[in-house]
Amino acid sequence: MSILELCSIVFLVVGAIFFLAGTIGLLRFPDVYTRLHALAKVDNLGLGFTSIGLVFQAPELVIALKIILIWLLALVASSTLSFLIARRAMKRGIIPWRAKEHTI
Amino acid sequence: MISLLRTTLYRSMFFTAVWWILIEGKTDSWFVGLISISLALVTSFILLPPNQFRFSFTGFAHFLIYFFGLSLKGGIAVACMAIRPNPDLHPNIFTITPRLPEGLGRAILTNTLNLLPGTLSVDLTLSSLYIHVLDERQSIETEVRSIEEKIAHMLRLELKKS
Amino acid sequence: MNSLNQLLAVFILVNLSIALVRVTRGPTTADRLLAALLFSTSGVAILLLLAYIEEALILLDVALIFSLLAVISGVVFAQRAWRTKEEKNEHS
Amino acid sequence: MESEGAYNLSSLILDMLLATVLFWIALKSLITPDLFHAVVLFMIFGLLMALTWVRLDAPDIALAEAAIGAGLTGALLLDTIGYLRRSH
Repeated sequence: MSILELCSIVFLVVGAIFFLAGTIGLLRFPDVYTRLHALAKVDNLGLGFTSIGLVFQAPELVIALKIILIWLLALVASSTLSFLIARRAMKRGIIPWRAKEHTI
Repeated sequence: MISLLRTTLYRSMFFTAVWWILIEGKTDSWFVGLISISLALVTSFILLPPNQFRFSFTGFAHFLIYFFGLSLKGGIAVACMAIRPNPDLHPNIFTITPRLPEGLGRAILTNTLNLLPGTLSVDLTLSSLYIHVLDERQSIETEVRSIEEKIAHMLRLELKKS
Repeated sequence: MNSLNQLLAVFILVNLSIALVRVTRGPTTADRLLAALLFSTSGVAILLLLAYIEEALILLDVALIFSLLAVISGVVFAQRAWRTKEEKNEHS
Repeated sequence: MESEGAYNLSSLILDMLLATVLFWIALKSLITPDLFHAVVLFMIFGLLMALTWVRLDAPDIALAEAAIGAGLTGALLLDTIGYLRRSH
């Protein structure tokens, strides 16, 4: 097993752990805003680690660059989308959950 | 005039590189590529007129390194918060007056804060930026200010006095 | 190497399914639209892994389309679909 | 490609899971009373269908399904719902 494959495996596994954490956060967090935190950020880190892990396996340079491009596009997409959803939810008057007032 | 020419050159180089990556280095569809690149160039001039900022590559590199470091740190913190048996959430909404001038700089600031774990920009008005944070005990203010400085360095903009 | 990729694809798909259950059941309308966000990350990751498993590089283009369409549906939702005041006092 | 001949366990699990979720989402989008919920479920169905086409070795149909089935139709249906709500 070469060093590249080892790097690839490490990155892929770390990415999968981040995906798992994002899902757990989505299941447990109390309101829309905190769920957006779990989904937009932790899942994005998972995607980042997965794509870096796949870059180590890439047969050509162009394909590695294309994977990086897809990752950047997904980053921009999720940041814009989470801003839009959060702003619309705020305008609709969905009140953010406060730790001081409630318990899980 | 010179700067306009230079902007055109840089942007067309960027779009050509993106197109080259998209078609995976093949050479047989250059005609479609030429049309797409020129359309993208026209669209970029409509959406983002030149001469508003000057892009700095060293500033971009600094911003990138800072951004990835911070996002890794925050991601681990949020992931720990999700996995822990008793999630210790202290969400709150902060209001911050951005020092960056309106336009591209503020848009980049909003999107960066959206990607950084722990902060979520909820609304952006002319005078202030509303941020929903997951843990109100950490120092959000200094973090946002240092991101602002990095962005201002990257685009060579001037920060307003707060 | 390929079997690890396959295992991870299954793992992310399981994650996606569990999250979908939560999202489609969500109390507010915004919760439901989180599914678009979910597909722009998890779906893209699955497609990238499948592109290596099946050795079909066209799947990278499918992944690009996924993340583009998430934006389109989200923008349409936020700007045009969710505008009425009828569910004003919904708390989550 | 090493896993060409043997249809191994993890790909079996992948396909079964995909089929189950697809069926469940399709059923749910048919029986739900809320129009908005139905549209969102339809979009999820389209995206999952694209993944299924990928598994069925038809990536070109997957491209078309993701672009037209999930994206365009979903956006048009969402717009229609907004229009219906505004006009009432």
